[in-house]
Amino acid sequence: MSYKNKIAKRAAAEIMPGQVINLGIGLPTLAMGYLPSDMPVMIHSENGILGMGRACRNGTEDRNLIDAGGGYPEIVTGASFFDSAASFAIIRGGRLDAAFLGTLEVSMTGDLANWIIPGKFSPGIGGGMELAQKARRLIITTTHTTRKGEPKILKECTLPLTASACVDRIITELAVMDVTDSGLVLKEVASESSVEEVVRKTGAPLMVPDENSMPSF
Amino acid sequence: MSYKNKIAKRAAAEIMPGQVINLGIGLPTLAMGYLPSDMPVMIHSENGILGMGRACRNGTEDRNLIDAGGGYPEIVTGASFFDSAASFAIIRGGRLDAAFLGTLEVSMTGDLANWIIPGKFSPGIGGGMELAQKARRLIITTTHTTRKGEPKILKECTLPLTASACVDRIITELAVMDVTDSGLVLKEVASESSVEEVVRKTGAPLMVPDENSMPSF
Amino acid sequence: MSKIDKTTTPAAAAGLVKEGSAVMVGGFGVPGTPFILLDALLEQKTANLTLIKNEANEAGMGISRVIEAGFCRKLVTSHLGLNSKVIGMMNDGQIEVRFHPQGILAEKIRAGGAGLAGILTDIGIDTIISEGKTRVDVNGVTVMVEEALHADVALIHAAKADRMGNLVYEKTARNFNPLMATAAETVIAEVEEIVETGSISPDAIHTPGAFVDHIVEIENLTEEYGVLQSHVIQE
Amino acid sequence: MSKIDKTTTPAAAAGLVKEGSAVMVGGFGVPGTPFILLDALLEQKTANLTLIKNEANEAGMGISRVIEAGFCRKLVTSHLGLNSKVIGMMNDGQIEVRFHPQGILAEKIRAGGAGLAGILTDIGIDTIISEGKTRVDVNGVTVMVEEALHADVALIHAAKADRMGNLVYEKTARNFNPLMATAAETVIAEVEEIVETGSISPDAIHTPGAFVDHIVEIENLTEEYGVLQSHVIQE
Repeated sequence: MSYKNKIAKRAAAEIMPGQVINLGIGLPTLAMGYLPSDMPVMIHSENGILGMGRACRNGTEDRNLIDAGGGYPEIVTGASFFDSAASFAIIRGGRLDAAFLGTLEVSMTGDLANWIIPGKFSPGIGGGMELAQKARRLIITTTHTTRKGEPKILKECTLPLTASACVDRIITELAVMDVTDSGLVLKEVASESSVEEVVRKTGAPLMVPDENSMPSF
Repeated sequence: MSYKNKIAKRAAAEIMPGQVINLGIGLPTLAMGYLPSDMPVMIHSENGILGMGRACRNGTEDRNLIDAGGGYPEIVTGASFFDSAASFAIIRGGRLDAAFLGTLEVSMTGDLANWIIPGKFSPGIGGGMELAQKARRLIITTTHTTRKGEPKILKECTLPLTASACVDRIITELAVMDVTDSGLVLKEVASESSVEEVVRKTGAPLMVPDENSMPSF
Repeated sequence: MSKIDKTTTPAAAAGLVKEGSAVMVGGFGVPGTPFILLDALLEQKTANLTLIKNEANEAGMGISRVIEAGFCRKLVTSHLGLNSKVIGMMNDGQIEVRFHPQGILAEKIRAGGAGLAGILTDIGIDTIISEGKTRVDVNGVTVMVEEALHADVALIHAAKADRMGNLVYEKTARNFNPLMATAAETVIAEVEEIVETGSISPDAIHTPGAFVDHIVEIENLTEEYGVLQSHVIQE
Repeated sequence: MSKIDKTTTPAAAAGLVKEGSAVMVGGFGVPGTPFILLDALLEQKTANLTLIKNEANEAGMGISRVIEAGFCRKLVTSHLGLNSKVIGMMNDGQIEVRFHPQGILAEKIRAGGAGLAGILTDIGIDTIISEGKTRVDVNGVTVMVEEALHADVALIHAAKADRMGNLVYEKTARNFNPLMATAAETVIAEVEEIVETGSISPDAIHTPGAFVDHIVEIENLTEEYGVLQSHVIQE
């Protein structure tokens, strides 16, 4: 299983029946594949869908029906379409049980930096700030380190923030960690990894409740 | 013809083909009767109608279709229904070519006072303030004087304002007057009245362009 | 997906309104007023309510009955022109009434639902309703802060729902209902008809189900829902 | 009533955009982007435009063509993630770009259309986008003023119109279109089908005709409106 699939599968396990969820850009296609097909969950897409389904099978695309990343999804029974103001009213109004976002950096206090690298990467803001600030539960799905092997999970973000103190949980290919009032807590370790590796590759103090009974995924 | 019908008939003559109009409370039923039935005009009602028609014939009422005063109207071909936010977006967004309102007092500078008599009459605000402030053209339809014979058109309003400097035209059973930068100007006199009577019953200086060629209605 | 089913009873729904709750109630006149939910609310005698509604219906109807019974402490509304009973109670100090311009009331509710702190407007700026309101300069124009409104519970009325809570309103019964559906912690919709999920076109849904927590099917439309003879033109 | 007929040609419609105009353009990706109107706009070579759109389409498509041709001075948008061409022009200083959070951009446009001066929000308050924004205290919480947006012209796309300008959108082609339909001095809608006035249910109309000034019927849906093969999953 690729690291992307590993993350997507673990992310999918966060979703509970009856919830309203936004999967961010990129993750939807992969994560949807790991949801039980009969699970009653409503996937929200910023461009005006509640009840998005899996990616279309090749040849069944509808030119009027895309997701927020430009892909062509199916919709589920009971889906609805609405305008961009209503779509973000769902987000800012607190009707999203959880949102998933990728990131460049995330801090031990739950600060998120995922939208700009000044002078290098500035594609804009999109829906990320609103998802980060207003989803009832924000789950970050990311590789544990950068391509250069440097930690993405830091004491403090070095890049301009998307939102402060917004992250609830971080899911990487190596671990599941929670941001708590007392600090960053290790919750699960990938079966391919170890507590030692996770701690070594995390750029912030990581609390390890009980190394011997650490759940794996 | 009753004074109410006289005012309604003259008010209807203000309405041009293709316009979007709000007729206020009370006036609609009467004024609609004086519009050519084939005139292409869209009547707006605050409770969420664009394309309101005449009052229903007895027995054809629809329990889900009322006007802002509680009466049962018809709708015209091309009508639409919408929520209260959209309805007032039409008003505040400047999409009303004209609105008609009754009043308690109106000043020579176009101030309007029609919503409260402190300690005596305070039924609330309704849609009046927004209509007064934001219609592209505001036409006041009112009796020229109070029941006691006192002028309603004053140098300054004595009652709390609905909106300041908002009135464009005043139509009474006696006269048509415009609020202009140089003052209140008499435009038309009722065939049953005279310039002298209008001036006498108006509580503010009234400019009379040419008494001998004054149009009547 | 068909497993989501939000249907409940009027009594269970009304039970979610607690003493002291702020309750938004849909409707503009008779159309869109949730009479069955209001009956259930009245029956459970929940007191000290703040009610938020365009008007107070007419005497003896809808929220006027709740107010007349003494269960409403404060009313946030636009006008009471057709309810001299409630105007009398206001004048006698039996209830506190806060008036807003109708479209500003709508926007304050919508702002609450859209997760905004408020809106900026010049409506009423030259009038006594501007007293006490914060003023802000926007591009050289002075405007006022109108704070967002929220409620504990919204009681609304729709023509049709599916089991997932997707709603469709009919004609002028729409009014404040879709706005209130977004602005309360718990949203309860009474509906004239429940249809199977999937039978309403996704483009024709007025309120997405994500906003709606509970649905109550109206068993029979009582007399209150009918044409008000006092407003019918006698020919 | 059937006498109201707002139909016009793409060229006549585009002619309403003048040098230096602020132009809102509907669409989120391909769905809802008014390609035919943009073709007409590009053809008349109107310069110095301020364009307001969720994104800049992808390189070689929609408003990207107008920007690439050098006719856009300033772009007000949410993100350009799929358009490295326009990002390059921004980085080279060839166009000025102003980014807003997507839902705040939507609300700013809606506020303009609703005759509000702005909205109050905490979105981005702990970030660099808060720099220079007016702060206001609402019930002890600090929020920011986001000013309403207006445009001279809105170019939008709908699935269906009647001759009076009542519009219906389809699926995710709705997006910013109904908001922009309210926020410009002149609103031009290109539509895939014109139907006789009265044939759309008054409850199913998404944008009432009062907001729409001109309608252009699309004679044939060009390739740009189709499925983008680069986004199709290759199985």
